[in-house]
Amino acid sequence: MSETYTFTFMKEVSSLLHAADGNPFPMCVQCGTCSGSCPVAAYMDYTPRQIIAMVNAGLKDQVLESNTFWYCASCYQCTVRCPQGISITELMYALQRYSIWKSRYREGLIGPSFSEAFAKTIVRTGRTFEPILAPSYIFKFKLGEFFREIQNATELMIKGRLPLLPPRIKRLENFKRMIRRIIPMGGVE
Amino acid sequence: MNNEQFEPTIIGFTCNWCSYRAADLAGTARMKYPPNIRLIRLMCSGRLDPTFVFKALTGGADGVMITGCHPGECHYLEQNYKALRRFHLIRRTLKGLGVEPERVKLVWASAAEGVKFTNEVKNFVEEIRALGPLNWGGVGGNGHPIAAPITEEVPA
Amino acid sequence: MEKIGVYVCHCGTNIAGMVDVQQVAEWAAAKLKRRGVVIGRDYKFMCSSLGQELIEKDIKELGLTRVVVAACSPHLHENTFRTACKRAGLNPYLCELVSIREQVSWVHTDKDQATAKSMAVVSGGVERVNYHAPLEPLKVPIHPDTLVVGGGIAGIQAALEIADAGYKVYLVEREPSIGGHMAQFDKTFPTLDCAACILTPKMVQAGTHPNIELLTWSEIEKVDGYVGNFSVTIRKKARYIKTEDCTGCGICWEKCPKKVVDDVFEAGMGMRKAVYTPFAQAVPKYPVIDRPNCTYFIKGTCKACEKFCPTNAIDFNQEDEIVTVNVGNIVLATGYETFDAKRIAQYGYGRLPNVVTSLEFERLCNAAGPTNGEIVLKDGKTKPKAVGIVHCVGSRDKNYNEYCSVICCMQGLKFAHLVHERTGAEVYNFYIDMRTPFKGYEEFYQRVLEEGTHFIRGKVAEINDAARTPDEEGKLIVQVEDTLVGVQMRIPLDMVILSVALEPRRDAKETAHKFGLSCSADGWFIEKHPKLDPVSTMTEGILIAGCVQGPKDIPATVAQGAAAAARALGKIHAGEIALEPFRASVIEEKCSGCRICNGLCPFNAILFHEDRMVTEINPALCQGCGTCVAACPAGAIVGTGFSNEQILAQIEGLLLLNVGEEAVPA
Amino acid sequence: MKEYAYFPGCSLEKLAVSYHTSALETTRKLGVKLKELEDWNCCGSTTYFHIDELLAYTLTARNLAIAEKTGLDVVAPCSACFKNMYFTAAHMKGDPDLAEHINFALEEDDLHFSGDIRVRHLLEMFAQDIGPDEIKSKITHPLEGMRIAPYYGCQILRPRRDHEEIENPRYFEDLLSAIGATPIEYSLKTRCCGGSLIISSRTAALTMVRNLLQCARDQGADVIATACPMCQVNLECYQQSVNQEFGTDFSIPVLYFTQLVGLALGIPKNKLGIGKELVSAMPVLAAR
Repeated sequence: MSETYTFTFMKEVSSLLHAADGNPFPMCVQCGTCSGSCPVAAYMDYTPRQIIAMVNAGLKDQVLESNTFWYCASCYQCTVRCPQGISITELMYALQRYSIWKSRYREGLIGPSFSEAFAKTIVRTGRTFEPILAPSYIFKFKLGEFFREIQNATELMIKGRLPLLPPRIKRLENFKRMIRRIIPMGGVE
Repeated sequence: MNNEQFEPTIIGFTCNWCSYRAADLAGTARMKYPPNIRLIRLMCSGRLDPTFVFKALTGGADGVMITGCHPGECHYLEQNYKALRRFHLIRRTLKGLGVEPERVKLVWASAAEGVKFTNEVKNFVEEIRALGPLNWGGVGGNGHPIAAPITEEVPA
Repeated sequence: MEKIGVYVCHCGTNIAGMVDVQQVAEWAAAKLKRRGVVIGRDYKFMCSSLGQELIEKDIKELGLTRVVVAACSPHLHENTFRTACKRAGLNPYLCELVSIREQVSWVHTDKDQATAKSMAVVSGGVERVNYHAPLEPLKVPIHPDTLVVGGGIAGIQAALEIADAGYKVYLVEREPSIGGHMAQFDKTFPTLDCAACILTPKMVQAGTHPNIELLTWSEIEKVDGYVGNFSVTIRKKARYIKTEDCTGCGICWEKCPKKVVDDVFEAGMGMRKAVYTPFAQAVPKYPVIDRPNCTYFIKGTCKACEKFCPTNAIDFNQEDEIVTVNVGNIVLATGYETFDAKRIAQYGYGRLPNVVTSLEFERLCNAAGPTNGEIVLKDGKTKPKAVGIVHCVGSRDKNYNEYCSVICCMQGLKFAHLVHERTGAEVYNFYIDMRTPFKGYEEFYQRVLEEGTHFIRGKVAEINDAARTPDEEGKLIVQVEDTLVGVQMRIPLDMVILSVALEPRRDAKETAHKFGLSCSADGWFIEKHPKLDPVSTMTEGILIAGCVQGPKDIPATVAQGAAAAARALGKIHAGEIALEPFRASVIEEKCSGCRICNGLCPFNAILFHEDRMVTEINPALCQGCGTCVAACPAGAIVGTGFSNEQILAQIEGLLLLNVGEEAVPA
Repeated sequence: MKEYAYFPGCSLEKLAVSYHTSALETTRKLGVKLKELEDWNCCGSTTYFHIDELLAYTLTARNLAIAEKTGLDVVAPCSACFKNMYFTAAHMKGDPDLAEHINFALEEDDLHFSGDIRVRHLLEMFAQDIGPDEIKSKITHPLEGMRIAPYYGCQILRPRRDHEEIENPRYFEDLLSAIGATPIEYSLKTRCCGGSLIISSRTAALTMVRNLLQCARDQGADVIATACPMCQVNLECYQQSVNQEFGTDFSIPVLYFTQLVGLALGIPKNKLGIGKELVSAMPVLAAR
């Protein structure tokens, strides 16, 4: 079945970038520098370049169904090399936000839940509880994954490198009120 | 019209070799700037007699933009430096007369700098808009919107 | 009272689409009647012959004494309308062209405001034209000699055209030989002519032409004067060779013990001696001694060249010589430099030995180059089995140069063909877009496709030597997305050629300043008009040709060289040139002898008569900038074309719409 | 004595505690004072940008505002924290509307950030502010013969574009030379370690760690020096997983550069947190 071009998706995504500098996505000339540079490209459903083309063409469903932007490692290699000055990493973040807000992402992806869990911890305590190894979210998803990491975790615990209680900041009430001034509903809580 | 915005009138003096061509380039490239500025071509910014500036400011202009070649790039070797000196003199005099010296601006723009010219005009219009209509201590001044052509015949 | 005609041009829809031209014309006729306007007309194309006839007819029938045309920039059509006036018997300088296209319709977006501004602009023109005076153009004689700066193919072509027409040319080149970049190339696309075979005959012609004086190993110090009569100071750097005695036999460089890496001609790929000519067919044949590298100049002993020279032509005591030449026209053909590939660190140039630039590869496959044309790896013997050619290195990239370097696609195809033909290696071209627009180019692309070169659409992300698989061991790994399949590829190669961007000369700005020209933001010299006058500049009498104006291939370069020559010849032939008669003069009775103006003129046109205590301006030296006019406290200096009265009137006219009727001066 | 405002970040509390202690020990020895920010909060790492861009900037702006009050340059040892601070400061300076919005939120904690602060990474502080010459002059136990792979990682360099040599920086090498070690040349020194990708795509992340370890070992590295807790954890704690996944036998100690500088300054190993690593550095350090 053939498709037709719609540009609302591109405009919606563009509007999610408040502060990021960089040129508009339609300036992309599809040279592939981003995807040639990306260390994760081989594991993505579509390369970052293809995602830009798909966003520009309005293929919203395919984009949101893909794992590409959840696999971005935030290494910014694409961004600094882009000959058109497009902030590709920021586009990936914008797509993640879009996806979370619309609660539309592919079944089984860990990224969205992790991000939400991580964000909640910060909003509640002002600090994080060792993100990489915190079992709560891993447990929720892949038991196997967790057991694979447990060996590491135990060793780290022995070496005194894992905290037992989550840390908190002192002026937590101010902090929470501060967050409410940005997100009135209290954010992701 | 809601909230009538003050539309300043600005006279721009341009050099035949650089900034006038920058203005031409802005046109050729279809860049956009507000219509508040009206340009006069001189052969060189060095030709700028301070009288011209005072004539413009007393005759209804709210601001004057003087433009010339970048230092070191004057078509007549070094005459833009003389424009620079006169520019400072003009600003001092205006201050003495109780007029905001910021109403006169000096901009260097080469023939290639259509973008710079456009941006400078845009900024200057906003700067003058922020200053409001020129007021010579309550004497004269202008309040006519620029888009209102005179309908009466101009006398001889 | 003057009788003024106002003519407003539609320029098709260019003006009429944003300005109500009819309203402007009618308004001028009705409201500026008492300012002298007797007729206001609008017309589709004022610059057309019918449009011009309209003006001519009105001059004759209505007895117009002044004309105001509101149309495009005076830099485009001022002359057209002046000529029309002249045909109708009106002095051409009584015509004023005001711009409502570049300065109104093209830059504004509100039709009412644009129309109002057009009225103001017309009114400014009307007030100004009242004070115009009839003038005669200034005739300046043209010196018949021409200076050509830069001895590459553009400069050689220009010099030969002018010399063949019978006029003298000084051809200045900073290197020891003429020839430029083209002399470094092996083959030229798309015909694969040997570059030396087609270039050297022209070099020899230029070297032996009775009308061409070659000044190689020389640089421009200073340029004075103006069109028709430039005075140019040239530094002839010391060659330490008596050229009148030297036969170019070559014994000196054979005997010279000092080897130096040749960064210029061999692009760092080969060696030369401290006394050298850059290549065998150098013109002139005389060598130069490279003073910073010469053992004698460093240590005070050696003089091997002097001992063996059969004609005693070595002279260690030579000094730089300063010569001054007078010329009527100057052609600048100073060419380009190549992009420094080290700036893109991820391509590994300088770190990975078999990553070479396009210029280095030209030397590598040149039969007269350091490997005698053998395409081999850095070890000097291994033939590559797989070669990559990377397009757009430093071009089409906002991090480096935004422009397209024009020649790289065709150059990449040429390299692909040469590698294929001489080594049988697999060749990969990595491109963003293939651009093969001129005669025979697309056909060449087809030919290379047929030869089996692989074309990968994707800008190379990085080149490294970190092997991940046994296949990659010891190879250069090019990492790139094949954008046509959407897969990241790693391609193990033996050699990678970087098609580096063409860039302006490092000293382009300095050169431009010396000759009173300007550079674009990229650094290329700006032509008078990008389409219609690509070889002229804003400075009358100074022409540009070749890559100094922007990247281009050899055919376009040669065409520009010839075009610049034609321009110069036209002026030389006319013998004189008409200049704007905008000059300053002193009204002696008004001059108080205060001498304020005396120090202002950079052209020394102002002189003071001590006896009469008055200043005088030499019209032959005056360039018409008007700085002294603006400075004179007594108003004793008048400037034609841009008098105080004219400008003050124009200011009044421009502001007419802003003031009430009562404030309008009578 | 030179003084910096110090933002340790969450990881240095426990997971990278040896980075924290060695940073404090070495700077004290070098005559630089690190003044920890009072009541700092988590900067949100990169993850907060997945939720809300404005809140992500606000979280960092709070720390910046606290730091600004000290009037000192602020230094962050973690590359993600550094990147967030550097760009939040830059964006707030360049975009008054953004600054106004964020400062409105900061009022709740009686804070205000004006944008006038210099943000430095701890590695930049050592390698550029203090400088290799100064450090070299204080070295008592040069790490002679130790072949160290300097690992820059991502966010200390990118996405800054104003940075002259983001593709081939040299200052880490210069620092390692200054402490007497031999920095090795390997082409992946600025490539990504996988970051938090281990959570979303284990295979991709382990491959990236493998490639880095491989490249460093191929060039003969005894130790990998890092300047970021995330990089350290990925390269060290997942070596075992990499070995299981790919059948390799990596056992390369991964130390913080501050630990190495500390050794060269003659600080006892236990004070530098050496011994807390999962891949023991003892075989390499045995002779020292």
